[in-house]
Amino acid sequence: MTDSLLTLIIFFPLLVTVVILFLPKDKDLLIKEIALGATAVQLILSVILFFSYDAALQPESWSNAFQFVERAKWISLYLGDYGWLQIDYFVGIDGISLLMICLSTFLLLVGVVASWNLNKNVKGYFILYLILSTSVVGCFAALDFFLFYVFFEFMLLPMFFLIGIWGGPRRGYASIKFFIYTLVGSLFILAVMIGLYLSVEDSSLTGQGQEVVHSFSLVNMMDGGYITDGILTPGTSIEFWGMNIRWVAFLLLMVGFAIKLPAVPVHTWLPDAHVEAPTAISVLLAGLLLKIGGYGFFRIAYGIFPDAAVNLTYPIAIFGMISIVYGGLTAMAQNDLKRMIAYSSVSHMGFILLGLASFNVQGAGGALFQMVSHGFISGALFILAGVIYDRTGDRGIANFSGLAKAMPVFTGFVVIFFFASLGLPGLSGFVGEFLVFLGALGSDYLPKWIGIVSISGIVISAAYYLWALQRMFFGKFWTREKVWEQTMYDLTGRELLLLIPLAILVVLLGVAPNIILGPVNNSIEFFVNQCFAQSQLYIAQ
Amino acid sequence: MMEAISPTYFVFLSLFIFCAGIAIIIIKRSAIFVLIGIELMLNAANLNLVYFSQYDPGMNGLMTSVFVVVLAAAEVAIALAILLNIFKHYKITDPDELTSLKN
Amino acid sequence: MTLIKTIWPLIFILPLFSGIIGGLNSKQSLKLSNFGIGAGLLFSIILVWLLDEPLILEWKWLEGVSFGFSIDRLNAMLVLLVYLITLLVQVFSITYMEHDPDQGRYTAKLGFFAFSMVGLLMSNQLVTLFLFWELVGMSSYLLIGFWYQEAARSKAARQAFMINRVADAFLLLGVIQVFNNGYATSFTEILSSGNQWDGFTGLCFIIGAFGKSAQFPFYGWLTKAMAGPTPVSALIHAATMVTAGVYLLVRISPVLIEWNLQVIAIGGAVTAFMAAVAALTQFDIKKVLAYSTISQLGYMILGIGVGAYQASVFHLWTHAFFKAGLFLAAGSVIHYMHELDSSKDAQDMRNMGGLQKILPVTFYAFLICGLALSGLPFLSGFLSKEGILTGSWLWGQSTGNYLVPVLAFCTAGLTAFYIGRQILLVFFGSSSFTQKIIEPMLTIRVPLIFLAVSSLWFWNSLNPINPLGWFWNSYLFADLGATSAQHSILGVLIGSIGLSLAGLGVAYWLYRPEAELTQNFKNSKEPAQLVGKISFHGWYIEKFYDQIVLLFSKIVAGAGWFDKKVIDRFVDGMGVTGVVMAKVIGWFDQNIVDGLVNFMASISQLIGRFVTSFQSPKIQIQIGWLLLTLLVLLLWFQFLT
Amino acid sequence: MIASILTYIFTAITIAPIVYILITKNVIRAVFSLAFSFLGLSGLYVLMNAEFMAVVQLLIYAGGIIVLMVFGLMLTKTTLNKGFITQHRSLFFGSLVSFLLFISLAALATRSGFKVGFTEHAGDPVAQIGQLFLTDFIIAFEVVAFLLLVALVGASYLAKKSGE
Repeated sequence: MTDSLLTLIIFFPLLVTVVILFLPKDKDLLIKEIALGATAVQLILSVILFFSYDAALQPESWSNAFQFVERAKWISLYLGDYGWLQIDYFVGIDGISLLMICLSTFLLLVGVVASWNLNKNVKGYFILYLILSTSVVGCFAALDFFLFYVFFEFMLLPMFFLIGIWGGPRRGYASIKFFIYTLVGSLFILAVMIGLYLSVEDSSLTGQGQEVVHSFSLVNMMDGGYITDGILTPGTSIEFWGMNIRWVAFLLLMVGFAIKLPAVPVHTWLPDAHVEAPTAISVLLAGLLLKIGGYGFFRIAYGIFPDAAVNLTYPIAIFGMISIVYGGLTAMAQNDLKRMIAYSSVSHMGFILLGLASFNVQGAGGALFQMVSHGFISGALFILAGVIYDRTGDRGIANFSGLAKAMPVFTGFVVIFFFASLGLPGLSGFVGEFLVFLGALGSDYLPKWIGIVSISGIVISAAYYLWALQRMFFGKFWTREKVWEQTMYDLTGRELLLLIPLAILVVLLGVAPNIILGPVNNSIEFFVNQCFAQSQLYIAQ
Repeated sequence: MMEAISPTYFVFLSLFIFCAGIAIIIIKRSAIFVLIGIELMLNAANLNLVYFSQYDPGMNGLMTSVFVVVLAAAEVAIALAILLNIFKHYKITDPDELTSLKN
Repeated sequence: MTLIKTIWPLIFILPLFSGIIGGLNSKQSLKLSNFGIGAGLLFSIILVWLLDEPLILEWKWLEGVSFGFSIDRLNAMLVLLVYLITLLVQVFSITYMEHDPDQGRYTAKLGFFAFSMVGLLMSNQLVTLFLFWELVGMSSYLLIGFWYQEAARSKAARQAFMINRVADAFLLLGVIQVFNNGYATSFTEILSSGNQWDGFTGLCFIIGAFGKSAQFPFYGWLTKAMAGPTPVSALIHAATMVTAGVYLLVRISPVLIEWNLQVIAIGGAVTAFMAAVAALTQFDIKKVLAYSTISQLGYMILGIGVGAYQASVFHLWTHAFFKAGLFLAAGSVIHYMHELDSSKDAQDMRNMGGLQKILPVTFYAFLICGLALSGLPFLSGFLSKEGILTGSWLWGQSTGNYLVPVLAFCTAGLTAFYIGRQILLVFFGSSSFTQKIIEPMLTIRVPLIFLAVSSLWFWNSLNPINPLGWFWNSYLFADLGATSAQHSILGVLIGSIGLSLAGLGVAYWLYRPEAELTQNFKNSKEPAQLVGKISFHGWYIEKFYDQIVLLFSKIVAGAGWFDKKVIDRFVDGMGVTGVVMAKVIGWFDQNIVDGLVNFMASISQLIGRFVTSFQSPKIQIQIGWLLLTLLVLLLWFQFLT
Repeated sequence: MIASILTYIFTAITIAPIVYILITKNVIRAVFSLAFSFLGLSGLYVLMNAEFMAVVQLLIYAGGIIVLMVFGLMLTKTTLNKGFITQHRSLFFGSLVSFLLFISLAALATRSGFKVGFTEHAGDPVAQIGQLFLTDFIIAFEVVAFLLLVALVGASYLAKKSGE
């Protein structure tokens, strides 16, 4: 059963989309139930995956670091003197992608429940939704660069339509901006992909003819299956604007994934996309799509170019720090609740950059944990923002005050998730940040002051969260429009059904983070040590 | 007797006529001027042909220029007929306004 | 005994249950949760009595980071103290909060506070300590902002949390330094291994402790915390939460290096003196007590600094009792004034006076606890303060730095003065009130009586004069061995008694009922001259915070000279930095970074428009371009190839 | 010697009216000056011993085409005299293009280096032309004939259609 589990998880939603296609358009409830069923099955499968994942595996090289590996020949063309072009459906997971898959299947289920009272052409919505879920999970499991890129691009399409059609007033501008911004990012990745393809050969298949068989498989790229004189072969002397070509490739990847992450200079698409996206979609956008950027750093940028990564830790850490501080400050200036949460996500994503740049086990573990915990917390925060938006159609922080009087249970959840997000210990936000600080201050690549300045980040995040909390929830009950006062009823059953599991998860991960970090620890340690060993090897060449 | 005037003289002359024809086509506003311009360009070509056919025993240049003249005549006839039609329909002869190809 | 050994971690979960039970049915919530806290108290008494060697419970929280609790004598005793005071405060608040609509939420929050406080006291690993440290901060935020309807109270709560948050950031930095430098990460190891920490880590911990115990730079938040209900102030801001800083310093004092201890000593002394001066001219009954708490905390920190940490623990113990007594007595006064007519500010001493006959029990409790605070012999305050004064005197002699003992002695005098002033103003003088209400027997009187009696001397040591006679001394510090063979120096003894008597005398002379000062005290305004102003505004510490925020925002914003009006409109504590600077960055982010993206879009539009102009409908233009391209082709092939 | 003087005279006769056409805004005058320039041209043809061509030029161009144009002009003008005045447009662009073309083609011409071998013609050129028409150029001759037929029928049909 477990040999084709991964493919099942990836393509099950696609099967369900085919089923939905044949349903008549007006059977809204039936479509919703089917979608709910599909994502539920996907979650169960990923839970099975989680428990049958063998945590004790001590891999020596990338080729046997992955489990549940499935490989099938997909495209192989003979390109004359360029040798064979070999692209295969190569899928497998290690600790990092395991956590990402479980997070994404859980949030997809939350997304379906969150979009329950949707009434505008439901069929189209859920078809795009399930395509999105396939591509997201596929992206996390892909081990072939080409396959990863296909899923990476495939994710943009449904997202574009989901924001573009079901979004808020300025959805056109936001969705186009989101689409083109990420597309430009993926161009950089495409460039590096082709460079790598030309300089990597799959030794196992060369036997056919005497020509070289080029391949896209990430494992080869990571394990150093380079041909002697390839462009990106380690130890190349090719210079590009005075920098070693491998460093340039690494920087291109950084920019590509930094747009997705988003890191500060290239983050302006996130607030627009979030403000305009419907609640369920912004939960997915914050929960999953930002993690693809982070995952890209882990798997591709740091996996294939560790030598460049080691030398560039300082600038990356600086960018991470700027994201944390700058994101926090801009969040303080927002007067739309959802925009504030979007900017706080930018600030939290800065931790991932910082964690990775510290290049040690705590830092990488912290970055990974931060990705998972941010997925849950920001998902819940967007649901909460959605609650207010559904009731009044407005999210301005200045337009409400004293909501605690009218909606006490809602305020309870807001307090929990606000404090989780600002990093109160005992909730999951703190663990990620604590490990990243541990890594940043303890790493011998980074100077101390970077860690100290980013610690000020937790003070800034406390400032804007509490300020919003006080302006919106405490004080006398008042809303800008008189009519809203009647519509401010407390949380409905459906919303509670969403928020309670998230709250439990956030507290559980805060108190006992080892539940998810334990099994994944070997792969993180292997990831860091392998990167380090590889980088020394490449630098020596 | 022709040596007194070198061939480049005639080439320059026909070139001048040719470029004048082009200038007229582009500058003038009336369709008739365009026709005039075309005539000039054709004549410039003929001038060259005729001048060089002197040195050609087979007189090909001359023959082609005759054909050119004939064709020019036919062409002007057709052009004017079309022009009349356009004028009938639009009441204008300014090539600028003739922008739509409908009906 | 073995049963205790197995289920002792239960002790800190109990209040959480009682809080949750209380929270559910809000009507009798307070009565219900008393059982939970009472059970906790009983449990801790048994624990203190039976405990012989420290019990440790640890499990792996993260890779290389473990999560652990431990009970040894010191924190067992403190846990007992916390439970005792919480029980008394809850009993008191049954009447105090009886007409408050959401008592359920009040009990839940109190339960949550007790849970996190006891958790803090019992945590052994530094990470666990930090976790509960922040939870205590959060629960104090929730409790201060209990009456959230009034914007001022919730704002005070936010400012209190923010200032705590700044200090906690340093504490977090210290904890991470400990991990990275490989020092011992749990108190038990610190006690045993004792390898000295480097100065910077020590300093981070000190700043963290100063933040929580409201020492010099950070004590602004404690006066703001008075916005919470009075029982809360009694519990949190007198007896338990603020002593967390002292507890932490006592725990890590073995590993701190020399200059760190000096920083503690001087910091404590300076705070004690400043707070005592500030308490002289206050009008609000709770503000006086708040400043006196800060100054007593200064004493405890000073004690640790000079090495007499036994005396400071003893002072912590006694201070908890008489300060809680003072707060609860003030609470019953406020309750009475509130009942009388809720229009006037119930906490303003100017419209109080002559309550002696009206609230007899409150008066006697206030009197005894007040005298204990001022350090008169035959009362608990005297014993512990004596220990600290002798410690500071000896320390002064050995290190030659006499600033600390001098400040300590001045504060002793000032304390006596301001508590005397308060007693005279509130209870003596002409009583304009007639209607005599009898405080409900059980809920108000019993806790007051208990606290007043407990601040007498015989609870603590047989001989009323000798500070070392503390019963618990042998229990607590037997294994550590008394560090310096302390003996009470006659000179210090006479000095401290003299000073407190002098303080009381001056207070009586100035504020005796018929003195003209008391006469026009009713309508006295803010003191005019400089010294009075400094004291009234608490050394302008809150103004000082706003100035830092101002300065910081100016430097960071760097946008020219902000005119005063703009800044004043934004001045609301922490928000100022963010708002002014964030607006600039927000605008910047919107226009520049975002603008860049839109600019790219408009360029492509521009090019598009330019290119289309070539395909203009005019025929002649097209002919022209045709020929031009012909020309270009011609030139290309002719000249360039 | 006379020939060169005659050549200069005839080139002057062709160039002057062309320049006038360039300048004038009046269509009628332009058409008539075109006729003059054709006269000049036929003169040049005579000097190039292509008498047949000169006659043909005079006959067809000066006679036929100019007359046709005048007819066209007269028919398409609504009001007397006003309709003939036109404006110049994108003067700069047109002159730029033609001038550039002139420059480059002239440069081209000078670099190409004509080799002129002077051969005297034997016999009567017109007869030779007639012979050539029916020998080497027979196909072209027939095609042109057919084309002329089609053109004229088409033109008359178009004109007729506009006639009703």
